[in-house]
Amino acid sequence: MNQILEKSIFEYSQPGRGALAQHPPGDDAAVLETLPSALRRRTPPRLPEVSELDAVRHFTRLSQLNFSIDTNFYPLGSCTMKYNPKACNQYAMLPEFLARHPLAPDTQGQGFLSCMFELQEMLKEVTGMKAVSLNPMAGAHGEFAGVAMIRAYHRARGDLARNEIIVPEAAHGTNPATATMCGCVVKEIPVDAQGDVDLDALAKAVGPNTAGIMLTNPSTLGVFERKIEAVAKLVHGAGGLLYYDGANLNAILGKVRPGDMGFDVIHMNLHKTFSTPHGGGGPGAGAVGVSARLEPFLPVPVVAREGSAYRWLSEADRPQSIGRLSAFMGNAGVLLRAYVYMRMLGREGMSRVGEFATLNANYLMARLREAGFDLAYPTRRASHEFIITLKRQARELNVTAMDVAKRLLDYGFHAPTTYFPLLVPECLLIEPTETESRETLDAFIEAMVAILGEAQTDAARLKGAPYTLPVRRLDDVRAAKQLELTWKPVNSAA
Amino acid sequence: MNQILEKSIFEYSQPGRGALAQHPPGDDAAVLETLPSALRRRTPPRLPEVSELDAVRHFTRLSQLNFSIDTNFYPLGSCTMKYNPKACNQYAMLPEFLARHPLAPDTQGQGFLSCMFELQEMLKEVTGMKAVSLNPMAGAHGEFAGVAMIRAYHRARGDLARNEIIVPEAAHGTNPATATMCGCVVKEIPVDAQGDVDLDALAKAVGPNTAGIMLTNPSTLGVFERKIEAVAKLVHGAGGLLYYDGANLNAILGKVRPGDMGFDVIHMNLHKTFSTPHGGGGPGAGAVGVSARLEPFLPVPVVAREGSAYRWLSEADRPQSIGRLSAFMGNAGVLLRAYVYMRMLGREGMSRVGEFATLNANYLMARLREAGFDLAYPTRRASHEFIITLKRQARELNVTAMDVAKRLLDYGFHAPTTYFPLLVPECLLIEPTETESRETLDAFIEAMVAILGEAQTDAARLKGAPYTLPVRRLDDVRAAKQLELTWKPVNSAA
Amino acid sequence: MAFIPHTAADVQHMLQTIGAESIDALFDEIPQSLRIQGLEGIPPGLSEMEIGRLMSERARLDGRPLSFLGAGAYEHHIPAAVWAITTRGEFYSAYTPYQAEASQGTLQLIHEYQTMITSLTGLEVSNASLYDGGSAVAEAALMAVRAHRKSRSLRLLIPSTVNPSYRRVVQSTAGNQGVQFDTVPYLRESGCIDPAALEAYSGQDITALVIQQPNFFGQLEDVDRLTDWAHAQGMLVIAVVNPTSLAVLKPPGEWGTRGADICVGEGQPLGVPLSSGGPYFGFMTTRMEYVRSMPGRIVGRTVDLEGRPGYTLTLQAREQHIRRGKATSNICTNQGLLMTAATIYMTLVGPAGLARVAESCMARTAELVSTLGQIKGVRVAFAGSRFHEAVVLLDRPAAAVLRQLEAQGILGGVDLAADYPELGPAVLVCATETKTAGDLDRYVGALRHALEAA
Amino acid sequence: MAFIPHTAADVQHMLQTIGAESIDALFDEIPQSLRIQGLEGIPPGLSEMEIGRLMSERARLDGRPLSFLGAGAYEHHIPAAVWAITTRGEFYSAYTPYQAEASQGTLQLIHEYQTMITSLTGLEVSNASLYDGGSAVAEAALMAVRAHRKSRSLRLLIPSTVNPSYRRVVQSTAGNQGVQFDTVPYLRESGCIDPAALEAYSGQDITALVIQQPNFFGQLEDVDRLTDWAHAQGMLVIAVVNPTSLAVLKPPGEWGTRGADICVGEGQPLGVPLSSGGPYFGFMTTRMEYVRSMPGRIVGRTVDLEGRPGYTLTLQAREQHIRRGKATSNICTNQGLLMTAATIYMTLVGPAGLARVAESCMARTAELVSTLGQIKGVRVAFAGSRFHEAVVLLDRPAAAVLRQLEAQGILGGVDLAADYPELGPAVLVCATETKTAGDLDRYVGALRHALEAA
Ligand SMILES: Cc1ncc(COP(=O)(O)O)c(C=O)c1O
Ligand SMILES: Cc1ncc(COP(=O)(O)O)c(C=O)c1O
Repeated sequence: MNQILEKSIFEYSQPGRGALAQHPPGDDAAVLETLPSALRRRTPPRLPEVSELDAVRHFTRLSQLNFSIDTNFYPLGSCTMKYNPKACNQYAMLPEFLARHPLAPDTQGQGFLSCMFELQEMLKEVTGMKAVSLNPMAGAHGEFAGVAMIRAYHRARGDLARNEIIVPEAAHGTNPATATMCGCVVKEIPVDAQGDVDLDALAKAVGPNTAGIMLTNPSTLGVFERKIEAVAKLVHGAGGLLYYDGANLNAILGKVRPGDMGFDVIHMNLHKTFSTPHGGGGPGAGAVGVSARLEPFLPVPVVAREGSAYRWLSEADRPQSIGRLSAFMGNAGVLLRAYVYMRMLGREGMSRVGEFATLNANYLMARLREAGFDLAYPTRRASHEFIITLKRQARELNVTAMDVAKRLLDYGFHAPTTYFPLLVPECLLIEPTETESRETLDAFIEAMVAILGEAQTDAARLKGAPYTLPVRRLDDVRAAKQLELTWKPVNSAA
Repeated sequence: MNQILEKSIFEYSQPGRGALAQHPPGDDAAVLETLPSALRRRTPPRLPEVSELDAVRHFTRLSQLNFSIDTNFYPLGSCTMKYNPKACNQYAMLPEFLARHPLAPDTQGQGFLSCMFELQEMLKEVTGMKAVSLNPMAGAHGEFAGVAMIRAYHRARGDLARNEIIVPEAAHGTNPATATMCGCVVKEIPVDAQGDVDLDALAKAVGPNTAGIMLTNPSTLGVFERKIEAVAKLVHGAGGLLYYDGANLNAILGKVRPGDMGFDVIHMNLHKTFSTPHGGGGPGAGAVGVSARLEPFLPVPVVAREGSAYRWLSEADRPQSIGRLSAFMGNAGVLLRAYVYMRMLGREGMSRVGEFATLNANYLMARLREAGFDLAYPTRRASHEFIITLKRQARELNVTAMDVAKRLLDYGFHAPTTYFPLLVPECLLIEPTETESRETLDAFIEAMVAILGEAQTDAARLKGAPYTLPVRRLDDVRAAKQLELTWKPVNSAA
Repeated sequence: MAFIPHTAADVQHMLQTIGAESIDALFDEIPQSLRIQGLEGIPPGLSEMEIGRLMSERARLDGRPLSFLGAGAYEHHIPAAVWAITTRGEFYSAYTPYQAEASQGTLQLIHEYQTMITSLTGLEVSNASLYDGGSAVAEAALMAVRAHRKSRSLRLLIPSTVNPSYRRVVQSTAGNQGVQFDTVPYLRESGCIDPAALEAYSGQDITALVIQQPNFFGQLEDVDRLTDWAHAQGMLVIAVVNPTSLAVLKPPGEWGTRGADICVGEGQPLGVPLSSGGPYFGFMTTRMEYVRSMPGRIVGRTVDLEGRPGYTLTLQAREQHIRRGKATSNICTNQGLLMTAATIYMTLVGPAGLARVAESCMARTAELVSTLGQIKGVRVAFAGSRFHEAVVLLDRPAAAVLRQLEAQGILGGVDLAADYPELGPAVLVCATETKTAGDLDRYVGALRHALEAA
Repeated sequence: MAFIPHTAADVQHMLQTIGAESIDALFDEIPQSLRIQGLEGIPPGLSEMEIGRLMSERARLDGRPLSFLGAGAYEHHIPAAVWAITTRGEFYSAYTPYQAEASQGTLQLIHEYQTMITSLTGLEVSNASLYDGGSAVAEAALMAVRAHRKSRSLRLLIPSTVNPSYRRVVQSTAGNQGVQFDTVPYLRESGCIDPAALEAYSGQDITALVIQQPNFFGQLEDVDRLTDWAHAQGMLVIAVVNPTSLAVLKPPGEWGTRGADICVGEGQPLGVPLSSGGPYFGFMTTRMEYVRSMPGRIVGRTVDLEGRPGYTLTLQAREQHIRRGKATSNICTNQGLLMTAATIYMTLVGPAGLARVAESCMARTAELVSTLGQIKGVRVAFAGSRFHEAVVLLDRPAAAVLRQLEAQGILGGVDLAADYPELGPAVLVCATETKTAGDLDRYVGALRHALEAA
């Protein structure tokens, strides 16, 4: 990683400079005279005025300031930071795919549509659901679709009171946020000491207002929810539906399916389980799958095969649909990447994902426990991830999970997820994924051991970390207090 | 730039590991039984056995250990390290161009051939030559073609004694090396204090054995050879031909042409003047241009237009050709990049190249002189490059050109060319190119000034440079004495 | 095994370390009854070579027609450098920059993006992207409800000149929270919001007025007057804009006396390929006073332990991972990579280049529309200024005509029959800077032929 | 100005600093009579958008035929990662690694390449690439002359089973130094070097014997016997090999009792696209004893001031920039980027993958040849083992048949009429791992049809 800070692109800018090869030919300025002057822009926007070389150099240098899968191990729990095959990118970016307009007729897109149809079919198979819509553009978007379908289902049955969504306290923030966004009321329930849902609490929580429950299994605690059948029975018995947050699907791919566990609706994070890249924040794709009773409510469009031809189904074909969640069809390019990935894995490869993700996590867990780290759920198997808690170190050595995370960066490893799930104090949620080799895991373990040693002998070293990155630890409090959200010509920082 | 060393790819390797998606499907091992056992390989080659992720991560990290145009200013004299437009790469790598087999019929390549034909035409225009062959694959390869044509020309005229090639002592190493490779004898002649060829020495050197002279103009001294017309007269008068080393064509693009100066044959470095990338060592393209009398000798193939169709001319069409210098047609992909670049520049853009390359060099020269650096040719204009000599600093401060070069790396700038041309002691040959902005030049000047200050106050600082790169100064002597030319399982280094 | 590095020896060693007999044993907490033995419905794996060939064949099926489609997604030139850099592994394969020190590249880039997009829209603060243009309008509606403390109506005005797809997305999204949308009709002559219809809402408690500029028909609304009217009524103004057009059109921050309050739009025109509809990105900017109501991530500049400048995610207390059920939105993963491409695009074209793009689009569309208007059986629907789209009316059902053009490799426009039946046979056409005079001729010729032939 | 960043203010300031009136004044040392005023013959500049469209149109003209061409350039699957990484700016836009400390990425990669290619060929040392396979054979010939101190003949034996293009390159290159090449004929039955013809050279002073394996016809030479014979005669042995084949064929370092002395070949099959003939790269390996006679760059491992390992160019005293007229070659710029691609390719396929590729090529060719041989009017030219090419003889002029296939989008092979007229109508065909059963069927069907039709 580059360690030299890069100045702002605006500091390269000079009035009148520009990458002229990027301008369209000719001069059409006269056309502006057709605009009433009240509608015209008076001062040009502050976009950089730089040469193409300056732009390329600036953004190339910026890129080097990042950790990424392509350069670093990234054991970020709940995020499934596995290798993103280059082939997925290359074949999703074939010129014809890139050039296709979203409103081009289906006849001018049979190649693309056939991929989408087959992707729907494959997603049904791996999840055990009956129908799939590829429309949602991220996990949270899929959650929204799912809860909206649950509501639509109850509404269609005249069951209008059901507006409560139950979530375990370990749930990801998007779960309660989604429930609210769908106009529901969130009810949190606790988990027991083993990480399983507290069935008594659940039994008390369900009732005539229950719209449904949102669960991920394995849960965000890194363990498989063993009482899932009982949970399903309780919720269904109370008239609610079960929502499956697919963020952790990687753990069970080919081993067990949400549909078989009794879930009614599920979203998948294709940018996790199916290896599309995270792109420094996105895009993702949050396809949703449903049981038969929810199929009519799926968001449009959905691809159908009719004979040997494929076509989009729209609101006209699906009058009960919750509607449209994106202007067009969702993140097509992401879906193509997932399609390529799934086809390359095939049926055997798909099952191996769950197996080796689980093997890596359990190996890492065993080795870290042996090295003196405390596990949050020491009696449980790890799923594809597990939690260590630094509560003891925090108390005894005054070293926090954040300190360990920052120090790991100096060792060339991205930090695990910190402080999530919220209910485990000083936690690190560690997910190695199946694409990492034993040697990489061993090197990570070595670093963790070294850091534990430092914590014992020189805790200040950790507090000051990182040391070898482009910047030392950043002042988040100042960032939120003195808001500098855009670049200003006069350098206002210290 | 990354500062953490990367282990060898062989250290990632484990028997039985592999990137299986890259294997062809099926199992054809049975076919090996058709091979006599004496012809079969017994032990597999030592290629790495790694996962795709390990490979991607390793080579991505390695790349980050490099300086490059895309990340650093690179004022490497004689090398014309200008911006390589991304468009050239993108459009040279269109799938159809990449997939085209070199022996595909001309009818399956009219698109490609039309580009090559137009490239030939454009190169004729910018150089003032009468015909062009795109065949040679680098500058030195073009030189070989040029000298071979000179020899073939004399031979065709029965002028068999002409086997001497004259080169000025400032010439690039490839010039004398080429002459030797063509079976010629090299005669070096001096340049005068102003950097021009010593005409008296030349007059003495030419004679009945003179095959020709190799010159670059502007010369490798960074100045325009002012007596070029007299040189041409002398050499032609003696029955010799003039060879133009096109490495410095960037300096005069659109201002003056080798053909008009009296040169009979010329190579162009498309990887310099026409901005194809250097690729960490290559590939290049060394197209040759000739006057009418040498046209019959051009290396094949050459593209011809016949009506609206294009076709390759081969030995059959060109019986006097010096023949074939590459298995197929040369570095087609590099030529496509040059074609795209030249079409984007167009006629106006082409002339601006010489102008702004010269402006940048003269600006840098003026500022560095002002800052206390000694110029090798203080009375001369810079061409697109110029030389400073650190002879004085070497004497007074015991600081060498190499020390300054290495220290510049710490400031984030690639070093200028050092110790070339050999006749200027402790020299730095500096070529900024036209694509760098004034701000970049100013930052370089600042660094040079700072380094001069360090040289005066703390010369040891320079001797120890670089400090901020992945390695400190490397031991070249040891490298040549204890040859470690391949990776060995047991770590044999200190 | 594809994408799995484990050798048999690795597996042995790891199982031993764990103390498990087999990999299967690691799944022993899963009720046996739920376990499956395989995924027979998934086809066998393909090598990269095979999938490459398959995808190339499928891509070829889709062809490369000459397209005059717009309606929210626009064909523009994309500099080669944009995706050459965007797909660098360090951008492409990085996660959300939660570990700021290890993500300065992405964070600084987002900060630069925020600077560019706020300047382009004339507002003060920006987030780091939303899913797309449609969902951005929906988020803006919800944000307006949160931000407008005085309005309790949960009612917004959304004219029919707003992209019908966006209106659908807004309905399916914000509708769940009980937000209501009143559709304001347009004037048949101008294709712009009917001021009289708007006047009917005077004095009512309405949270916000949505204004799309250029509107769905490509026509230019009288944004100053509309904005001032809405503000006078105590409504917020949500601007929905095309970013390319802002190189030449007045930015929402300057609409009327006070400027629009929230600005959103589809970022696709800024260097993002059409790609059948996504991934694109939604942008959103607003006034500083509403920053805490804004959904999505925001990057701030700060300093490190040694006082050096650096960048970090800030104001995270608005977001789901902190605020959970009370967050401004549930958005988590956004469209970062597309925002990255857009930032590089805006840098490469610069202010002058973006203006050239806008002018060229306007000019090509003006040329196309004026020539089409001369064909017998074709009429231009609306008078007034437009940007780079226009509605043309045909003398027979549009679908059949479009099919005829398609047979000649031309996508002649978007059929408005379903969304605007009142117009009769109507097609929305668009010509951007990518269209040459020859392209326009080809279209005009083919349309003339189609209308004469039948 | 495209690719020039200077603003008018910059130019002013810079001229002032220089003390020149105008840019033109900077050219005042050039004789006025030589100056030109412009380049009218060059067309006006195009924007990137325009050149992109032009190139796409031209590329489409070239089509994507189904190809069975080989003859020195082979269609193979190239993993997507190869060029995704090779075109990273840090590799793509770097210069030759003369400043070692700023080039550790390229240098280490070359060192890894040297390790791979020496192991593949079974020899000890490698350079960092030559221009292509043809020029590598020429360099090997010149190197043999330098390295073989005892031989003064300047004569080499180069069988007619060596690629005719290579033989031409060798002639045009080494011929200038007076090196002579005697062509050794092949046997009509086996398509391999005629041992009897070779025997005629027994006892003569000959510098080296060149052996291509698999030979130009795809047939496998008896390399052990040939090598031992040449060594017994005091000749050096220059091996010319296909790198893919070395996954399954005996490496030159193990030929005969002592092994070949110099090994060269075309690196294109290792991840380099066909691209109309280049850029490819030539590889060369040899014994340690000859390393100082080897042309081209070489990377060595060393240590830095602090004792850390690092890489640097070494043995530069062989090269033109140091040794000038006495250098081992004039080569300077080589084919570094292609060597980079090949290194990544070899890493991704690994030893097992490369063997799979080789086996698949052999199997597909065997299938093709056996089916073609059943067509009436087609005969397989040679018996014996082969790798992934074969000569088939037709019952009528090949050119016309190939044209018929071309009309159906099939490139049916390389016509040998010009180079091997003695064979009669003959075509060299090749099927690599990229060919499916369906592809082979298509070819066979089309050829059958062509031969029956006429
Ligand atoms: C458990 C869980 N649920 C939901 C999400 C939300 O998914 P997305 O970020 O794609 O919206 C995440 C992602 O971080 C997650 O880890
Ligand atoms: C003056 C001069 N001549 C010739 C050459 C040789 O060109 P190439 O490296 O392309 O063989 C160079 C390149 O460095 C050069 O600078």
